[in-house]
Amino acid sequence: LAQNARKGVLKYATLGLDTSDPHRHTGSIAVQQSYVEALTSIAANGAVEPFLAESFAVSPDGLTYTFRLREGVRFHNGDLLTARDVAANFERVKSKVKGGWLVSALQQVSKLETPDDRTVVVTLDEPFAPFLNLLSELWILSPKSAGWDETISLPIGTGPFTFGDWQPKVKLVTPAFADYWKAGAPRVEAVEFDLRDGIDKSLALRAGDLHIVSVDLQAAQDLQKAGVAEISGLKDTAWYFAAFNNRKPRKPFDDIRVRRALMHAVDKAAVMNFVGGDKSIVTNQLVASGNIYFDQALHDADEFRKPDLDQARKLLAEAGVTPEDHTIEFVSWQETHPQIVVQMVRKLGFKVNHVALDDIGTQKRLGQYDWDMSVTNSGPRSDIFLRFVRLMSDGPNPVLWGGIQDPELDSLIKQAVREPDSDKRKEFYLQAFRRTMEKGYFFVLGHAPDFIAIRNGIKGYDPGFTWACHWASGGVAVTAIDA
Amino acid sequence: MSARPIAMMPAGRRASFLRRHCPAGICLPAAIVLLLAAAGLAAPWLTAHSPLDQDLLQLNKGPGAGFPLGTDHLGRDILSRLLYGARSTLAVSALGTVIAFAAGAGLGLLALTLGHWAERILFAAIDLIRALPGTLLALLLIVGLGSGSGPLTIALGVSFVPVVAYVTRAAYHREAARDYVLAAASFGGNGLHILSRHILPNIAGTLITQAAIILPRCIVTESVLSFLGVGSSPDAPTWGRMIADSSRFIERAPHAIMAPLVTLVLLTLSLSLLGNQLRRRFDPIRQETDVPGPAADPAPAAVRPVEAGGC
Amino acid sequence: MTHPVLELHDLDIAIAGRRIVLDLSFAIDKGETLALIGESGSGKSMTALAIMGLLPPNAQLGARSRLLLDGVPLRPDDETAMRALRGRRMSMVFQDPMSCLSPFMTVGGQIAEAIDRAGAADRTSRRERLIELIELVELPDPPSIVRRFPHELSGGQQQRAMLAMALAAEPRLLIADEPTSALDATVQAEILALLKRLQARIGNAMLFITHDLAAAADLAQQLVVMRAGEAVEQGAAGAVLAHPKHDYTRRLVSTRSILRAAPAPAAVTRGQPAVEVSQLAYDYPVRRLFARPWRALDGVSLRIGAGETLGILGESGSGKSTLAKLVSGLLRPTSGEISLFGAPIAHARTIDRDLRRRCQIIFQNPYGALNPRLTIESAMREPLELLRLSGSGSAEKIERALADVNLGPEYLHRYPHQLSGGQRQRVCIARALLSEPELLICDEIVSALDATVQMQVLLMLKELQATRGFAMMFVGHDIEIVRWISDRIAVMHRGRIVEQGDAAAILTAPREPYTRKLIAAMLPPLPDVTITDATQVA
Amino acid sequence: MARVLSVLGTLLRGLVQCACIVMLTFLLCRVMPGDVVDVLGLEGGLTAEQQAQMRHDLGLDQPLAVQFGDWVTHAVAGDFGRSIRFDRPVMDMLATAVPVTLRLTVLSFAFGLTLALVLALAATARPSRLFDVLIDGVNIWSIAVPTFCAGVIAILVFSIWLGWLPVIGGLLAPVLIIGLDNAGQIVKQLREELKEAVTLPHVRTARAKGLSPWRVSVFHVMPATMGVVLALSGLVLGSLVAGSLTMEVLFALPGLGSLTLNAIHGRDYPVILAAVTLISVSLVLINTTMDVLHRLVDPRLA
Ligand SMILES: Nc1ncnc2c1ncn2[C@@H]1O[C@H](COP(=O)(O)OP(=O)(O)OP(=O)(O)O)[C@@H](O)[C@H]1O
Ligand SMILES: Nc1ncnc2c1ncn2[C@@H]1O[C@H](COP(=O)(O)OP(=O)(O)OP(=O)(O)O)[C@@H](O)[C@H]1O
Ligand SMILES: [Mg+2]
Ligand SMILES: [Mg+2]
Repeated sequence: LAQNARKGVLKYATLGLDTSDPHRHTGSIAVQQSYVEALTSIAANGAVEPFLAESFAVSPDGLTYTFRLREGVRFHNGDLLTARDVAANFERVKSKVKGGWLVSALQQVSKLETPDDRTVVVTLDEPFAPFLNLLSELWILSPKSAGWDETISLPIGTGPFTFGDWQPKVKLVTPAFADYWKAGAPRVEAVEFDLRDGIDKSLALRAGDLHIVSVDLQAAQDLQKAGVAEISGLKDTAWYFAAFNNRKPRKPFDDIRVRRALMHAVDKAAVMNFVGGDKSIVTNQLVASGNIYFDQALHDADEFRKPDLDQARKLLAEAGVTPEDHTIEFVSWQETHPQIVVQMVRKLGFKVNHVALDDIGTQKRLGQYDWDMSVTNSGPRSDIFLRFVRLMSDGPNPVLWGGIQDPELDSLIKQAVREPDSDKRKEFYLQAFRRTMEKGYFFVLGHAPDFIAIRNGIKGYDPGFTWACHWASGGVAVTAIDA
Repeated sequence: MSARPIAMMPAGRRASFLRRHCPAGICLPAAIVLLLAAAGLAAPWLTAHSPLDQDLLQLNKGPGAGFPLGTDHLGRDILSRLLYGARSTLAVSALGTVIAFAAGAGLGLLALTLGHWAERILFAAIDLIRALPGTLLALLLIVGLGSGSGPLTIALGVSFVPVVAYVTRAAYHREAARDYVLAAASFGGNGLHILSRHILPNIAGTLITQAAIILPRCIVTESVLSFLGVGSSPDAPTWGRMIADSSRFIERAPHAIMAPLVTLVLLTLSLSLLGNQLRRRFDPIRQETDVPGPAADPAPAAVRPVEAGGC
Repeated sequence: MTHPVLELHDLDIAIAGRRIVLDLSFAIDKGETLALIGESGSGKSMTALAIMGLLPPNAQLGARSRLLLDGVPLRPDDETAMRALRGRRMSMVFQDPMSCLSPFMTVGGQIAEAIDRAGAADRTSRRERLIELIELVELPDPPSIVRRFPHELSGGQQQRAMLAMALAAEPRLLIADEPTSALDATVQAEILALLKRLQARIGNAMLFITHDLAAAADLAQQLVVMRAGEAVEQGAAGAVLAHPKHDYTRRLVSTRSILRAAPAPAAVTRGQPAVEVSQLAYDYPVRRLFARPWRALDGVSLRIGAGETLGILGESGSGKSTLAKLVSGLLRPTSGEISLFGAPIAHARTIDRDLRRRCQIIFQNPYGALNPRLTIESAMREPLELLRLSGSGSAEKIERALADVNLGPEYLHRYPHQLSGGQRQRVCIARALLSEPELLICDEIVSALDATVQMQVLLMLKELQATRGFAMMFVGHDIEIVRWISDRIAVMHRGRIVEQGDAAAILTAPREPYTRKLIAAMLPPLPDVTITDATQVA
Repeated sequence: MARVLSVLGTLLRGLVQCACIVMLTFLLCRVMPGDVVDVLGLEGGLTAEQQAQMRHDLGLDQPLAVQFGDWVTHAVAGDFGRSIRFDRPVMDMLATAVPVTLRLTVLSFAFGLTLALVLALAATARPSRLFDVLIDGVNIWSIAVPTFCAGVIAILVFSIWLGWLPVIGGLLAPVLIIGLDNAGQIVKQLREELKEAVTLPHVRTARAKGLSPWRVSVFHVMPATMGVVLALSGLVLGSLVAGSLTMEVLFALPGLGSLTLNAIHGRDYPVILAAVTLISVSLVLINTTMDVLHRLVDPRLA
């Protein structure tokens, strides 16, 4: 059945692929899931679901995790997946890999046991709440993969597709894996991931050259109007924010009153509407409503919901600042919506020197801390911790948030991470977030989903929680092309 | 050979003063160029909108009341962007052209005047620039020097230096081989004297034509760089940026790209006409006295005026 | 055989509304030669091109004009009809062989094209015909010539190749448009002789265009003298030359005669020589890597006494201009010594202003020697300023200098393009004389001028020299002119001076073979005519 | 022999030029803000220490001279290293990119040159207002209309509205657009040149021989314009070597241009350097080839 039912090549274009070594990825992850899978995955509602592990259990102290592996899972080379393979992957990431989210998580692992071929027991030094979620990105590969000791050049995973021909920044072809463990999957002959930058994906989709693509709001609207595709969005939203230089703030932008005044000038609803249309949400938090970490009370108390220029001017007067005397060094990516914020800020009288740079240019410039304000955004994550960790003093790549250095904040986040109890954990995170607001490190403008357009005739695909193209309960494995 | 000199025009024909001194071939394009420049300067009085003001409820609106040329993808008034854009666009491209000429023609002439070795060294350096395609070079330079209108202008200028330098060199050598240059040298005229008195006036026509081509090409290159993500600052109303930005919305809002594009084509056309005309103006005599050079001079008869002989 | 080969009736040609040729009529019989002579721009070439149907696209033929080839009317504006005749019934040899032969094709290839055109049957017969033609025009070593490109031939050989092309079809009518004027005297004589012999063999009619009276007299039975598009005089060659009726023809004839009577040599003043040159060598620098520099001058030594005129004679490319530039300090020699009035300049970094003042140079091409953007006045003012001679009186000085060369003050505000070639050359002379030089270097200053104008300029120059007493280095390739003006002559060949000595002696008793060849090529003198006195010419 | 030597001389000079270019590029690379570690850390996966460690491992913290020396020693041995970004041999990446650009270059060059020649020849053979306007139009188009604009319009019309061409990877549209652009750059000069060439004395001689018009144009007029045609071709080809950057980006052609652009944006030094080296070497080769061809066509230059 499986053989005959497979039909067509699915053309998929969202994010790129940086490396053929799934353990060494440091960022964008939307492609590798098609050929490698993890013990867990994130369901469309954000919950952790079993994947290669058919079940898992956590000890009450939050220190011991026991995984029961699915039976009959085969690697692309035909080998059966065993507990030892899983342990080897844990070991490899722990010892060999230098960057990435997982590295710090795995530093906590003190003991790895494989009592039998299908059981893996992991013991941590101290409780680490995001562990299960983060494991959804610890891909399990056959230790026989070429380059295992250095850089894996030909990953052998268990995914529904196998790693085929890869041309960086051009394309990756992944042919279907006949012995995939899930019955009836995959349903297409291959997935061709388009990895090119700069192409107009929506036009290509309209011309029929692509099937599933990520698009911005304007393109999504066009596609909808043209009636060629259905528009959906990643279930976890991206959050948009304005940040200030927190590491080396310049006068007068170190003054919380000035920062608040600037925020009062911004019409969050207008910006968010531009970015996300009617799918956008105006709020002041890291997550959107519906997420368990969302706090309704805090949301309701958002004083910046509506622009208030009078209030802004009042605050500026209080701080003794004449806007006309100051030029805001404003940094952003080459996106459109920061221009809207810039224009709103100008209304207060500030001069703005807006520098829009390519990704790395922005990164570098922000890292120099010679700017005042920036507007950027951050995408879906498998765990809330990955949002908070960026606000920590020694967190990875903190520049988007102005390089906050606040021991108090650090300790609140650490407490949250160590807290096995979810209610208490939520409370710690909330406290931490409140602190950022009080200090005026950055202000959330709102949330909007990253839009995904699915061409008519593609069946069974709906975007998941993150950018992942494949997860236990959905994704490219169950996607079919209607003739 | 081709057109007869003015001296040969039938004496009876009388042209009006304006016709004679400013024929349509020069007046019209010159008027268009000046108009565009003036529009840039007078932008604040010509339009009520600021080029930066956004009306987020009126994105990509076609021409209509309030917005004579419509709005762009951020709800900005295209007319005012076009007008204010004339300023920055013309400034950047003119400055780029000036840089290209200062380095290509200025340095080029200096080196040529200084002699064989200076020429070799300078042109070896210029060949370095020439060994990379212009756009790629500009791209590398901007990424290297950092964005902003300064580096942009420099990159534009530098990428056109080789063209200018080579045209200048060819024109210089053509001119330097003429006998009047030798004659001036035989009177003890130094390099500077020969350059300013004899060579410069005679190659000015060629240089002007070249400038008329390079100026619009600066604008186009700027738009290409914007398209590639390294142009001027994102809200700067330059024509190049406008073209690059609105190319994404060409289907929804064709007017947004047409406005700057048509203006650019108009400017280019005018400049090219103007360049041609000016060169012709500059060189009413050239056609006639252009002798191929001392070595190949077999048929001076062909370039001799008819009223030869007799006195 | 009742019809002449070519008949022209009332030929009118206009270009862009300007009449170039007016009411020209003549006829040429089989085996006969008609010479068309006249000043430059008088419409000789246009006439020839009209017959061939090769007029420029903007040219128009008069309505009344009738051209007949063997009694059959020609339609010069019907390209297809004319093409059928070209290269079969009539063919043409052009003035400048170098530029009229395609540089991209071997000589053999180009002649073969003409043979094909004339109708060659197969490869072998074409090859035979090719060799035959090459032998016919007396080119050496046919198999090797065939494979060469035009630039690998000398000017004379190029012209012979052109002739071979034109003769491929044994045409009824051969048009030769100044076939020798771009060639050296030695070669010229050979080509003319060849034309004569060929005509005797093939029996073609020939239209021979020239501005050289001697050549016309040598070759033609009939003569048509043109001026400004009109035939001012025509008839049997001997009669026209012996009794020129029209003023223009008379001037033309007398010019040649004046040259034959050399003026008395100038009294050479003893004392410091104006120029002394010893063992001079010059290499033109190369622009490309690994290329060998071109040695244009090698081991040249000479001396010009004060007030003396040294003539430099030599074929094109022999290094005459290079020598002139070196002596005037415009180039620095590779080796050797030059001293001007006793001051060595060969290796001096700069030449001081006084020396510059004392030595002036005039160039071959009057069209290039004046900046088209400067009025005559500013052009004349330039040397005064540069030589620091300008003062309150410079305006008068300039006017006087112009008057010396017979140009009125009305020329001051003209631009060069508003002057004729002769006038321009006179301006150049006036400009050179402004600084009252003691040495004047003239680099072929009359070669580009019409015969009649040439004489005006030469006479004037001689007169000025007589009053001012400057020394002169006169470069030229016309033996008669050089002999007429010089006291002594140096003959140059391939960058060397092969012989030098007293002007009369060199021409009457040449010692070197090259010189002898040069002299032998001089055309026989024209039949004696009544010579109006020299001043009447100017 | 002298001919060979002089060609070698030109080549040698060109190679020295390439070396300088590469050095300059190396310096430019290093003044570009950010490096590949920043790129990798972009998504936030790297802490400051991890980044420092990575830089150390990649040798990015060594003195420039050392890095450059290193690169050169390897490059001379034909080893262009591995892309730091993608950890693949640079040669492999070039090997996939070059054929794409080559195809694009050759096709659009052929089209552009043919178009220009045809236009210029037609205008010379039958002078008419129409051809002059056409030539001027193409010329102004190439000066004033950025190729990407034409590209966007072409995509809209031919791919979306008419559905004739694919948006991605299709060669036809970019070839036509670049070709037209190139034609515009050379057609005017070509026209002037031909205009002059038909009045050349040796062309008149050919006509006087009674040769047929096509024989005259092919064997006598064309060779005379070859010098200019070759020079112009060199110019156009040179600008094409980097692939037409914008066209490759717009039509998603994975050629040398996109590769270079991506490498610049990704601060992938080994790739930038290798690509720039390749591009400048090809330019030198093109120039030399044109030079040699010119000498072959024109026996006077030999
Ligand atoms: N293509 C042309 N367009 C306009 N005028 C021309 C053209 N060719 C020649 N003329 C003019 O036609 C006149 C006659 O020229 P033609 O070439 O017949 O003179 P020529 O007697 O052969 O002179 P020369 O002895 O110098 O060869 C000249 O005044 C010349 O300027
Ligand atoms: N600038 C130059 N570069 C290289 N070679 C040159 C240059 N000028 C002249 N020559 C060569 O030097 C040789 C001598 O040239 P020169 O001009 O002195 O000859 P000429 O005797 O004056 O000839 P003509 O009678 O034609 O004026 C020629 O073979 C010429 O080709
Ligand atoms: Mg003539
Ligand atoms: Mg000479």
